Amino acid sequence: MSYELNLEQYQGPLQKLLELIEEKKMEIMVVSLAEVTGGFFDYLKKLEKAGVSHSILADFLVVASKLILIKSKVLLPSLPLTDEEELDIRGLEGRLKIYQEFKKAQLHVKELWKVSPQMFSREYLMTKEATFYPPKSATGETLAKAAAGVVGKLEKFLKPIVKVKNEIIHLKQKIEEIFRRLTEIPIGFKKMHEGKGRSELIVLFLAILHLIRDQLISADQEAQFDEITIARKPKEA
Amino acid sequence: MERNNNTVAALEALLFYYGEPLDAKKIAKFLDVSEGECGILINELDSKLNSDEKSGFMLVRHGDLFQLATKPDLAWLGQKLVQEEFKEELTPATLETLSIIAYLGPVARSTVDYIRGVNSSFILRALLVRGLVTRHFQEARKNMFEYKVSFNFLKHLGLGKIEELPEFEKYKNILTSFEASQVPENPLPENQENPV
Amino acid sequence: MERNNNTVAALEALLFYYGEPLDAKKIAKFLDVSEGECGILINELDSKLNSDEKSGFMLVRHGDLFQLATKPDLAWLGQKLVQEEFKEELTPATLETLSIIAYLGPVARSTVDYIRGVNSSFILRALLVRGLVTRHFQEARKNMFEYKVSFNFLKHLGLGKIEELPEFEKYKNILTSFEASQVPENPLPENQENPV
Repeated sequence: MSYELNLEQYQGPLQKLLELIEEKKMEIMVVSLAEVTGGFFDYLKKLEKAGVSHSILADFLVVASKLILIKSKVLLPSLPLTDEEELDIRGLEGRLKIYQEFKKAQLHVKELWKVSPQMFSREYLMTKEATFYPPKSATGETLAKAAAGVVGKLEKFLKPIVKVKNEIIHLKQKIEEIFRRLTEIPIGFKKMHEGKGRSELIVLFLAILHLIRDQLISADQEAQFDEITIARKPKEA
Repeated sequence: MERNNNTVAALEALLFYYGEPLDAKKIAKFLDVSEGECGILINELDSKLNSDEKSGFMLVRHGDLFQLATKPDLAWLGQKLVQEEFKEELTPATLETLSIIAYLGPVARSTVDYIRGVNSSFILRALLVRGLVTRHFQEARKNMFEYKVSFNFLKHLGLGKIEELPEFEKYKNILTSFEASQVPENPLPENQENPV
Repeated sequence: MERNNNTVAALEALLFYYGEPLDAKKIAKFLDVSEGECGILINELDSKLNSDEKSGFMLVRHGDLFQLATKPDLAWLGQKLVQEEFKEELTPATLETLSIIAYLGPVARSTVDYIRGVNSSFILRALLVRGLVTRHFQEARKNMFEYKVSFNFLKHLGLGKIEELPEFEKYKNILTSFEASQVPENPLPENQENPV
């Protein structure tokens, strides 16, 4: 399925977030973002199941990673965030507000588009009795060089999709890895990401969320500020 | 070459031939007349077309630009002939992207991506192909494209210039009105633009 | 809206906007008049334009086809316009379009647009006016134009036939394979050249 078709069929991540927040009749705030994280991941999962293109999933994962950051901060207020992450959180809030505003601007364009124009002009140089006016220095080589340029650009345009694909594969591998590492004896989340980078942490968190949703692992938190512990669910008999 | 009242005819033929709007300076240079004379010719053509009931078109002025266009009472005819790309309904994604470009243009793709929260390279490509937006290199950064809505799109909306969009100022400044947000250079996985 | 179907003005507007030659049958259909009435309107427009010294154009008849064109004594205008409008050397975008037509031609505008990722109608028009490419209707789809490099331009390049271009097979194959793999599931709207 092509990207554009997908795009028309599914909502974008900001659109979905806004819808979730508006459904709950909440204002756009950090806390309400944390509130709708679950709903957002449900939607993400639905998209994955429907087999939408990797480029779309990538757009959702960018937002998802920010939501996880927000959710973690709300669950674990002691979690230290870098300045950049703080900005990210505020940024998402701001972006949603801008997105909400632009939804109103769209109505203007929609209305104007509907009204058929009253006057029509001609196309550029429409009556074309051709006058032969060739570029002096052009040769076959000039055209060949231009054709090489066209081919090069096409290849560049089509390539980045592979990169996105790799990121998704990375996430899938991570899920499998975590599942292998987990035993039925609970371990702390902190311990799992000790010595790992931020981006690794986000992938880890995403992976855990996936596993929880698939009901393959369970996560517990004794009290609000306690460590989250994760364990593999006992195999059902 | 004979000139005299033939020059009204030449002006008419020039505008007819060119199709797109032409500014007075270019017209004067082309017809080899002074700008003053050019103004007289323009007025003469204008009143000739207006008074001729058998004429199907008129002179339209947008600022300093002049163009021939069919008379408004013949709109029904144009609507029969209007090109497919302007007849089709706008899909939600198309409308969303077009609105952002209309109000914020000229605008970089990274900003469109930032507001929409999705990678817009494919939809931008589709809009370019459909002729609803145009792009050109930024002044400051020669390897970055900027997008704006096409002249044809404006014409279809019945706008002489982009500033005539409803609430233009409000939305034009929307990015700066939210202090918390900063448009990052490349907020999303970059699909490389096609450098021309 | 008042439908002044029977007026000469509507006929003039139709030919003005449509641009390409139209046959009497189609004209009658568009204006919603009988073919007899249509003939009368055509004669009336013809004599109106001929007798108006301030008019820059005339009705041209090729067999059953009718078209508005600039008057013969204004032919210098078209020549001058081409030279003023175009720089002698081709811009990168024009060269790019020309190379796609050269290696892939005869090729539809929608394919050129698709490969370039932008609307090429302006550039194609310019290439036509400069006589570097020609177009004709496709065999299979009569309402779609195909473009190819003009014989004059080939000669100018010093080539006997298009296949003599450097690495002709290579680029033709790459572009064709792109076209074949992408165009069928291409969700972009087809740009019809002429909305009839």
